[in-house]
This record gives sequence, structure tokens and C-alpha cells, in this order.
Amino acid sequence: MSSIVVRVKQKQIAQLIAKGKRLDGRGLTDYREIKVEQGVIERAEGSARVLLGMTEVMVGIKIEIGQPYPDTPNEGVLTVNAELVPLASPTFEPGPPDENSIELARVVDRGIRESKAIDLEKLCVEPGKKVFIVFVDVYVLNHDGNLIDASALAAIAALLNTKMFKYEIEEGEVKIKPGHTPLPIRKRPIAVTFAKISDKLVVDPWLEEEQIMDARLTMTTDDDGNICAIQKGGSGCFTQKQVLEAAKIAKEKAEEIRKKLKW
Amino acid sequence: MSSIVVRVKQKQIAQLIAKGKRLDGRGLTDYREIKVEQGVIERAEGSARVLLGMTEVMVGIKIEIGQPYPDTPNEGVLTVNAELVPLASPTFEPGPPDENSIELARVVDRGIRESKAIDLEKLCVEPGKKVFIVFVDVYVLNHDGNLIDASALAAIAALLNTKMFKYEIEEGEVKIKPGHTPLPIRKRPIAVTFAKISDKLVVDPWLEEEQIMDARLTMTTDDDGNICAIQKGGSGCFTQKQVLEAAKIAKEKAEEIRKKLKW
Amino acid sequence: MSSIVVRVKQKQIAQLIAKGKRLDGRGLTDYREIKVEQGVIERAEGSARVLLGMTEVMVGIKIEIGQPYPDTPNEGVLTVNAELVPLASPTFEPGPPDENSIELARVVDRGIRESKAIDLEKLCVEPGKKVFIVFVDVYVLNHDGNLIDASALAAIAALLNTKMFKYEIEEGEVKIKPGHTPLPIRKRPIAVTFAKISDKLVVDPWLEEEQIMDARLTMTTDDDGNICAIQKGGSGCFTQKQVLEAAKIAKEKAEEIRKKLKW
Amino acid sequence: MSQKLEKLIDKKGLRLDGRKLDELRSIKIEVGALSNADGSAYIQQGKNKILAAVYGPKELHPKHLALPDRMVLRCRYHMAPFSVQERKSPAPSRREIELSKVIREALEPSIFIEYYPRTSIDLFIEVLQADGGTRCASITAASLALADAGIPMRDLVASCAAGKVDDTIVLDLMDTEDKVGTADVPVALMPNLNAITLLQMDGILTLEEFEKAVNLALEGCRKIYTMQKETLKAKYIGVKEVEE
Amino acid sequence: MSQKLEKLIDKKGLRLDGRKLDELRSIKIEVGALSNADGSAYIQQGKNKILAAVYGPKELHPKHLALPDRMVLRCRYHMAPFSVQERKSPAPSRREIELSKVIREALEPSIFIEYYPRTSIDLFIEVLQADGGTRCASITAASLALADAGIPMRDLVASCAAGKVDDTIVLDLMDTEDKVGTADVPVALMPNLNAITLLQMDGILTLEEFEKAVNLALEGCRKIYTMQKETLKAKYIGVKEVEE
Amino acid sequence: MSQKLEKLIDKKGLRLDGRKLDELRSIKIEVGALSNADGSAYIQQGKNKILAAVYGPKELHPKHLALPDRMVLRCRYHMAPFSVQERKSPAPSRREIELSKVIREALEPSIFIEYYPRTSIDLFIEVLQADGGTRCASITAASLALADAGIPMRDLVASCAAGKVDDTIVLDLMDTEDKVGTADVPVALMPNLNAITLLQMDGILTLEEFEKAVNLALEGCRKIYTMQKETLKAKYIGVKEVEE
Repeated sequence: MSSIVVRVKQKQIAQLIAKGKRLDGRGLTDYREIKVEQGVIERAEGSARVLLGMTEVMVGIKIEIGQPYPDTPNEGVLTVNAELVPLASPTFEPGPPDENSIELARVVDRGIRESKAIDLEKLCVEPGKKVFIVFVDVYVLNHDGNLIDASALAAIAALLNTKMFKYEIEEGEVKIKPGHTPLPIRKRPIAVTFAKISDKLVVDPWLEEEQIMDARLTMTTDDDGNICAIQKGGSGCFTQKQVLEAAKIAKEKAEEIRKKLKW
Repeated sequence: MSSIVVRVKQKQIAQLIAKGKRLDGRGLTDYREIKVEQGVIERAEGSARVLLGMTEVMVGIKIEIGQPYPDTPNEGVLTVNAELVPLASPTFEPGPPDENSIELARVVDRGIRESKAIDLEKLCVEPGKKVFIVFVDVYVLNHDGNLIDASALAAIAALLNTKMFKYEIEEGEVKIKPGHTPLPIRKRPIAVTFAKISDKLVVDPWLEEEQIMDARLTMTTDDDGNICAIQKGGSGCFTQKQVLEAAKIAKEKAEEIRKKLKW
Repeated sequence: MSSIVVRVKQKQIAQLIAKGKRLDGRGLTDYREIKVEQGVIERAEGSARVLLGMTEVMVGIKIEIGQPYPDTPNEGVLTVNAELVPLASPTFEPGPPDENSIELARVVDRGIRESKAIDLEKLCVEPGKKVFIVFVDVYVLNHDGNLIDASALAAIAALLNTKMFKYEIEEGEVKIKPGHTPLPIRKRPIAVTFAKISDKLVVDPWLEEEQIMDARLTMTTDDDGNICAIQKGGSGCFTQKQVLEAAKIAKEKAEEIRKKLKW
Repeated sequence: MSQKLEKLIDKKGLRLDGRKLDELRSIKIEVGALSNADGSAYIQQGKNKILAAVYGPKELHPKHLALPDRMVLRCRYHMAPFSVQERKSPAPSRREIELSKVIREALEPSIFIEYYPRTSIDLFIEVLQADGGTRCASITAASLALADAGIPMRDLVASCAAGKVDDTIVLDLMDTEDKVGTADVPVALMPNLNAITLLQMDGILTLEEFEKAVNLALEGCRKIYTMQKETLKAKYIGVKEVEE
Repeated sequence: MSQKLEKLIDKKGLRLDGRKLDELRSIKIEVGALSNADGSAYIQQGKNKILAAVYGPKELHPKHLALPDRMVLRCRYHMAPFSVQERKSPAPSRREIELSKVIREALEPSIFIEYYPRTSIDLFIEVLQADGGTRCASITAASLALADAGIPMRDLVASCAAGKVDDTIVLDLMDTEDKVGTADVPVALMPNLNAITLLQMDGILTLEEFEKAVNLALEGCRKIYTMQKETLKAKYIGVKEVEE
Repeated sequence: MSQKLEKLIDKKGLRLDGRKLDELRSIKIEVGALSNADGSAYIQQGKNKILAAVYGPKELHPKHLALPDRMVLRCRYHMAPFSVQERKSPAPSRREIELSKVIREALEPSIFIEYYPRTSIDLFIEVLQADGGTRCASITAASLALADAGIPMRDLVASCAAGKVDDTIVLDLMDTEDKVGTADVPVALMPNLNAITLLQMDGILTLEEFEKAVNLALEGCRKIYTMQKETLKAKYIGVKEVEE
């Protein structure tokens, strides 16, 4: 599209939102259609694919034996990585993770970690020496806005789908045994992201909304309705009132979305 | 040379080849003069220098103690690396290996590995824990075309020249003893590379032939005349007939070249 | 400043030096005011801040347990790193160390290492397995010339200020005990740097002198007046006479500067 | 090509997954799966799951890399960390860099690169699950993605491997056959032009076995070609749901 | 937020360092400490020791990154290897890259970026010693460094965190409280405009606790704002030792 | 400079390899060994085997690095992985980066860099086998490669080290002497101009010992200078086999 057409459309999006409407017909706090498919990659210990409108994210879980962190010798290790793979958007470049993919991974990580979604103590094999490492790899396949919510949802969906191998310790070595047990999951953190446009908060912004938003606010809540992670992004600002309002909406929306997960 | 002179020369090269002739007087399946010098770097466990016309490649072998791969606990490790060092050509840049040097290393590696040239099981020191690692470092010193054949030849020549240190195991530690044994070599894989120019196959292309070739085909054969590695390169294509013809010529040429190696 | 003003000033600096004078009133072998502050970072095992006129360098020392080098199994490890952090100068770029910061770190390292300033044998915990690693991190905070002398001085000042934790070996593991002991320091190497301008040697060049110098010469001497490290830099040259003269001045200057260190 | 041998072909001449010696794995192809890319395709071949996307032709940055008389094709073959048994680091491995090169060189002969001077096409391939023969399946999908992007092409490129398993030449090796077998010969073909655009081999084959393997692989390519054409037809002629 | 709990608040309601629940740590701010930078500031907040420097506005290289209608703000938050208990590698960590982004986005709303099209400002932050709450102290210092560089601004940005320790909401967590506590809410504010420019949270809070924490953090920001203004006044009006 | 002492000089005053205290190792120099480079040289000094090649003068990319009034000399000193006892990673080490800088600065004074504004010369040095004193041998060879490339020069640069071994000052330390000895003073000289272009030292020397070492090293440089000139004469005057 020519840049004039783009600007006219952007103005239209902003004016509609000022009136409480959205170009695609959604209400300000409506999500696009959400599809969650768990168990899409047989070779991974767990996996899920989430469609949020045309935004598509795949998450695969791999589990390995490794060393615990020195300050948590009795706990397994959680590692979240996000790849904005270049086939997902003309704006994604091949290469090492940039600040956007690092922020995405860290926001997803924070939701899982702070809600204590995984019972990491159950992932200890030998205290101080051997624990399970859970690799959560977020793979963005098509970018049409709101990558955080899609990625966080795909991550917890994949974790709920994850099977750990059974093992026994033989002479200090871990021997893998037949059979699997599910990964011990306690909570299902859900991220809900707001864009501020025309001084209003809209939920689940699509790409063209993100391009004109002043700022972004993500609130992650757990099954008990507690907040476990927040991230403000973008070069704008929020009022105190907007922040508190967002927290309430996030809690409600998360409850709805949580129903889409098979446990 | 000015680019017009270059183009005239390139046209001449192509026209001659169409008639079954080459600018430097060789027949289509003739190699340039081949010189092999084994044992040129005293400090390396093995080494060789190969001249293919003006193309010059040095290979040095270093042997270290290290860990085996988990899936081959009883075998030593072969590692091939190629450096297109910038003094060899105005087109080589300093920096980490690019796709050309990686392809070169992997084609050389494949010939040695697939022909089972090295008896890797004899390089096991302590199963699953300690094995010999054989580093094959290909060092291109002057680039005048056909780096693959020169590098593969220098690599096997250096391996044939390699001496391993003797050792004994004392309390789980490897102690080096005086004396050396030769590296256990079973096969001598030889790579033969074809360029397709004017729809003909020419053997051992020099630099100016490479610049006008449609595509490249390398066939590596072992002492028994079996094929152990193939690599097609370049943006052109081959017919089924050309591929089968190349295999036959490669086997014959390899037998001739193999005679240049001291074992 | 415009480039004409700069050039006029540079000419003036050079002409004054030709007459044995300097723009800031110093004599050719005078240092700017030197301030040494030891113990500025409580969280580090040792630290110091040095001001050389407006040049400001901070050095922090961290001590960790790690492996010795295979060829010195009974000695602790000294590691010097220098960061030209971009807030110190408009000419410093973020990114991995460039040749200037590597040279700076290696010249500081050489003075400490070659003078045997640290008794590395006292840093051995378990021969061949566990030793103390001393990290010397040079952090340039404001660049107004002569980074080498400021950095070398801050490094030895920080080492003199360093406290090691006490430990005992329990079942092969290092257990940290309460209390500290000073790092075993035997010598206080001091670097003295000369710039050659108008064929004269000037000591402690400031930034604008460095910009017009032909070459740079650093001589590091120890408490006994022995030379322990030399580094020539820059694209000019020295006569034999200048080199020997510099050595003598460096020894005298180092004695004066050494008095500023608390031991 | 390096593990201890086990029986991969039973007495009836059937393979571990029940296939005959010259039988392809089940293949599912979709074109146009990704909304942002200019062209895209998804392939399942056995348990391989691979996405290919094309962006371009577009102006090339940095400009000094542009060529005055032709387009530049760039290709990145990449495996998802969860696509294989042991987690793969997302940084490109040497294997991925080599495969990016040979895949690019297998596709380039099919494109009229002289039609778009000074431009570039970026081809991105993501292996979401790997099951042996990913390079061939990637080429098959990538060629469709190029067609989906409307790039003018001489022919589609279809790709398939043959190999040696239990002393027998078989078609389209899956993961276990690839690892336990003794030779693998990936081939790519422009069937209408009878032009081989990819040929690699590792393992050990006599000249006769090699000839047999190449011929079998070429047959496989021709079967895959038929599927490629049907997929395109289904999208562009049958369904007519195109136009944005 | 993950270590075993110990008692961080005593019976009198005082914290480990003797502070009341809503009390800031002692803060010392200096402006213009570095001679080469166009603007600079140094902050001590508890044992945090942080330098911020501004270079620019200046022409942006490479030029294709320049924007026709606004300035580009770039920000690097970096920790000295000796600033923390275990030596930190000087290469930027993922945490440092994220914080560089959120700090930049906390300061950008305060700058009239449209005044200097096609230029850039580089903001460099070096944490010399870390004691909890470094991102907030960095924003406080960086905003002063921007003012010191003469960059036209809507308002200063003041930043402070609140959090939950021993089931109590407290202001301005120091290192131990940050590690042992159960929630941390860093906030940045342009006090004159009542605009929140940074908001993050990790830990677990009910909606009510969250509201309380935000309000307490905003109060902290307003106190820090007063100190920022006094520091600038002392340099530019009181002392009058300016002009080079 | 850090290993336990053993006897390196025997009662007759001869060294491990039979040399006298002020004797150079045997040196073999070849000029023009590489066909692609604009100039090249190969040196064997003891067991050192080193190649140097020069490309240029040529246009400098990227252009903003070009200087309006002079040429830019770039230098890469690099060791082959097999050149030393323990395999060296091919990535440049900190030592190689420092030596690239000091070698460049040892050669730059010899070149009329103002003759070729806006251009660059690339100097590549590859150590194929290392035996102590590689930086000096590299400078000796590189200066010849520059001459071979026809670069206008004030003088050749000859380089040699002296050092302290068994309490004695000796010339041109080989590997073992370098490692076991207690000081090493590499020097480079433009003999016709009496200009020292490289001076480094590590170890421990009194001022008197230092003076002695510098003088001995300078003598060594002058001897090497004679060999350099003979090599050039042999190629360009004696043999006359030039012209392509």
C-alpha cells in the first residue's frame, strides 16, 4: 500500500477507537479468534500452536539433564528463548536475538516463573548436581500483532502438554527408563496486552493498531487472579487510572482464555 | 585486466572447451601439475602441502585428548576446518568461516568420514570418556581454482603423514610416553572435481574456468573404486548422463592421483 | 571547535614543546595532578579510582575459584580486561573490545605479571585443580589522554586494596569461612608514558597532545627500579638515545608516583 | 551413516514403516499458508514438517551487493530448536549453512533471475520437525513458495533422495534409515527440462549402485512433481479464492 | 524473588537498614560529573553507584537509520563486571538488553524528539555498584543527564520501585529485599504531567496490593523529583559556575 | 617468561642449538612466492615459517573510513591452528590483535602513506609454524612484501629481538629461550634512518641490561637488513625473471 493510503487507514483506526469502535468490528476489550492446538510436534517433549487471528506462534519444549544454578541447587532450570523467524514478517531479520525477541522471551519467562507455574523442585534429580532443564522455545511463524499474548499462551499450552521421560540413577549416571510422566504444572499464567490509542485502552491489538499505538501494557495473571508480571512497552505513557483499570480487565480476560487450555 | 579484456578471454575459454580444448593446452580430463609434499610442519602431528598448478593448500593435523560424541562412545573424533586465509586471494575476507569455507571443509570431511579412512575405533582411550580428537586444518595459501581437490588431497596426504603420541593410563589420567605410532589409516579418498562449461565436463578447473562455469560436480572415490562423497555446486544443472559419466572419470583420475601419496 | 581552530591550537602545542614548554604550563616531564582513591566499590574484593587531570579510571577486582592453566598448576590466574566504556569519550563505541582496549589491558597485565607483583603461588587452593582467579577490570570513565598510566596505577592501587575471602577444603569442596586476608602483593609496578612531539619526549600526554604525537612509549618499572614492561605505540619512531633517556626518566617518575599508593 | 546395523527391511521386502522399496512417504503440501510472506508453502513428508516463505523481489540492501544484470537469491535453511531429538541451538550450524547454499543452488537454475536486475529474493525455510530428507522436502516446498510468490520460473524443482539400506537401494529414506543405512543420495530435478539441480552423496556405493540410486531418486522426483502441480492447480484454478 | 524467607521487617516496623516502610534510601545526586559528555549525572541511592552520560544530538550514522521527522534516542544500560557479587561478563546480557529498552521507553516520552529530525542522542548508563533498583536509579540519573545536555524536555522523569516484603508493601527495595521479597514494582513518572512512563512487575500481588504498591511508588517518584529539581537548581542557578 | 629454569647456555658459551650469544638463527627469505598477492614474502628463521602478503593500494571500503590526505594501512597477524604445540583456535586471540597493531605501527613509518590518499593497503601475515620471535620475523617479511608490491618506502624495516637467558643477554631468542628466559626485547629498525619503529619488553631487566639488550637487538636488525637487501637484489636485478 502507498504511504498515503496507510496514513488514511491509520487515522481511521484511531478515530474509530476514539468512539469505542475498531476497524475489524471488535469491541475495545475483545480478542480476535483464539485457536489453541496442543501436541503438534511429536519429536518435542511438549508443543503447542496458537492462532490469534492471523498471528501464529508455535512453542516446542525440550527437556535435558543439566546443572542447577548455584543459588537454587534443588530446583530444575527454566529457559525461555524466542525467535522472530524471518518468514513471519518482512521486518524480521535473520541473526542473533534483538531487543524485541529478548523482551518477548523475558516477558513470557516472567509470567511462568513468577506464577511458579512449574514445580521446579520436582525437577531436581541430584541436588546441586543434576536437574532437568526445561527449554521453552517460542517460534513466531506469522506476525499480525500481539506476539506477547500469543507466545505466552502457546508456552503454557505446550508446558501443559509436556511429558518428561522417566529415569533411575545407576552409579551416579541417569538412565532413561520407558514411559513418561507429565511435567508438574501448578498454575496457568495468561498474558493480556493493551494498546493505548486515542487515549483509550484496546485489548489484543493487531499489527496495524500496534503501528499507531502510543504505548503497550501487558498484565499477566494466574489462576487465583493475582498479578504475576507486568511490562510496559513503547514510547508513550499511562495514567494511574488506566493502569488500575487494565489490571481488572486483564484478570477477567485471562479467566476466559484459560478455558481454552487442555490440562 | 579491464572488464572487456576479461570478457573476451572468458568467451575464448568457453569456445575452446566447446571444441574439446583448453586455453592452457590441457585436455578436458587432464589435471594441472600436481605436487604433494608431506611433513612440512614439524610442530604439527602431520602435515602436507599440495600444489595444483598455482593453487596451493597446506593441511596441518593436531591431535588432542577429548570427549567422544555421546552416540559413538568408542570412537575418536574427526574435525575438519577450512580457512580461506585472505593472503590467498583478493576475494577472501578476514572473519569467521563463510559458506564457501564451510562447504569446503564439509566436503573434505565427508570424503574422509564416509570412506572410513581413519580407523576411529583405534582412537578410543577410555570408552565414553576419553578419545583422540583429530583436527584437520585446511589452510588455503593461494587460490587459482579447484580448492576442493587440492584440499582433499592435502588432507589425506597429511593424515598419512601423521604420528600419534604414545600414552599410558595412570590413575585415570593420560600420561604421554616417548615415541610415536602412525595414525591408523585404511583408505585414501580422492576428490575429483568437474566444471560444466559449454555443456562439457572439464576436470580440475582453474580460477578463470571456475568464473565462467555453469555448475561444479565433485566425486570422491576410495581405494576400492567406490564413491564415498558427491557435491554439486554452482547455479547450473547436470543431465543424468553427465552425472554417470563423471562418476566413471572420477574413479580413473583418482587412481592416478593416489599414486602420488606416500603411505 | 572548528577544525581551523583545532589546527591552530595543535600547532601552538607543538611549537611550545619544541621550546620545552607545554600549553597547560607543565614542564616536559611533569605529570598532571594525580588523585588515587582506594576502596571505592564495597561490593568488589578490591577497587580504586584514579584521576590524572581529567582522565578518570576505575578498577575493580573480583576473585573467583577456578582451574589453573595446565602449564602452571600451582599458580593462581591473573586476568586483566579493559573496557573503554562509551560514556568516557565520543570516540568510544559500544561493542566487543577493539585493538585499543586490548592493547591497554595487555600492557597493564604485562606490568603486573612480569614484575611478579602478585604472589600467584599463594593463590593455589588445590594444585592442578583449584586456584583463585584474580579478575582486574579496568573501566575508563573519562578519557583526557594517557589511559595507560592511569589504568596501570588504578590496577595496582586496587590490588593493594584487595581482600580475599578465607576458606577451608571440606570433602574436596571449597567452603568459604568468615574473615578476609589481603591479596599477597610483592611489587608495585608503575607505568610512565611518553609522547614524542616536535622530536621531544613529554611525560603524561593529555588528549590534545596525544592527537598530535608522532609516537608513544610506555616504560613500566618496579620497586627495585627494574624495567618490567615496555610498549611502543603510534606510527612514528624513536632514536636509540631517546629510548635510553626515557628509561631513566620512567624510573624516577615511577618512584614519585609510587608514594601515592596506600599499602 | 554411522550406527550399528539392525534389520530395516523385512522378509516381504517391506520397510519399518510398511513402505515398499520404491515407495515415497505420505506427503501433504499446502500453498499460501503464511499471510505476511509474498509466497509460502508447507510440506509434511513422513514426520517432516517444513515451512518455506518467499519475500521479494525487492530492492537489495546494502546496495553494493545488488547485481546490474540479475536478481540475487538468498536462502536460509534453519531448524527449530525443538525439531530434533536433542535441542538444537538456534544459532546457524555449519550443516545449516552448507544446506542453505546447496538448496539455493538447487533452486536458482529454475528462476529467470535476469528478469529482475538489482533486486533480491529472500527464501526462508524453517524445519519444525525433522525426520530425514529435510533438504529435499525443503526444496520441494521452497519451489512451490517461489511459484506462489509469482516469480517467473523455467520449471518447478522437485527433490527426493534414494539410499542404501540393508544392502538394498530404497527411495526416500526416513530418519532411522538415514542414520542406520550406508548411503544417501539426495537429488533435485527440473522434470520438464531433465536437469539435475542438486546432487550430493554420502556413504559408500559402487558405480552400479550409484546409477541405480540416481535413477530411483529421479523417479521419486517425478512423482513429487505431479503432487506439486496438483497443489498449485487446486489453489489457483480450482478454488479461485485468490486476489487480495 | 526466589529465595527462602527471613525476617526483613522488625517489630517496630523498621527494615534491615533501619528505614520506615515508606522511606527512600539516602540519595546523592551530582550533575555534570564527566567532562567529555554533553550531559552527565551520577547517582548514589543506597549502595547503588550509577553514572549516566548523554552524547548528542548529533548526526546519525549509518544514515539510513535516521528519521525524517524526529530524533532517534539510543540507550545502553550496562553493568561493570565488578558491580555485583559474582563477576559479570562485560558482554551485554539479555537482562541488560531488556533494561536498555525499557529505560529508553521510559525517557522518550519526556523528550521533544520532533525538535531534532535526522539526529540521534546516545544515552550511556554504567552501573558501577548495584544494590537493587538499578533501573529506577538509572532513569532518575539519565533524565538529569538529558537536562544537563540541554535537551528540550516536557518534564523530568523520576523513578522508584515499591514491592512486597514480609507481606507488607514497602518503598524502594534494596538488594536483599529485592531478592527475598515476593514482588517488585518499578515505576517511572513525569510528575508534572501525571504520566507513568515505566511500569513493570514481577512476583505475586493481589489487585489491591498492586494498587497500593503503585501508589506508594508514585509517591516515591514525587520525592525524588524534588531532589532532581534541587540538584539542577544548585548547578544552574545557585552556583553559576557554568559556561566553558 | 614463566617456567622453571634449566641450563640454556653451556660452559663454552654456546646455546641449546649451538649458536653463540650474539648469533642469529639461520634465515631463509623468499620474495614473490604468492601469485595472487600484489606483493609477498616468505621467511624461515629457525623453525619459524611465515608468509606475508600485500594487497593494494586500492580503494577503501566502506568509503567513510578512507582518509583524504593519506593511505590507510591495515594489518592482520594470524597464526595457523597447527603452528603451535596446542592447536590454536582460528579466531583471532587478544595476543594476535595486539600484535597486528604493533606490527602495523612498526611498518607504517617506513611507507610514504601520503602518496596514496583515500586508498588502503591490506597486509596479511600467516604464521605457519611458530618458534619464538614471530612478530620480528613477521615484520622482516612484511617489509619485503611491501617492497615487492612496489609501495614507495623510506627504508626497509628489519626486526630482531634480544633477551636475557641464564643471566646473559643473547640475540634472537628461539622458542625454549623465550619461554624459560627472563626477558625479551623485540625491536624493529629502519637502519638507514636509525629509527626504532618497534620496541616492546617483558621480563625483568636493570637499566644497564636493557641498554645492552637494545644495542644487541639493533645489531641483529642491521644484519637482517643486509639479507633483506640481498633478497630484493637477487629477485629484481640478478634474476630479471619478472614481468608477467
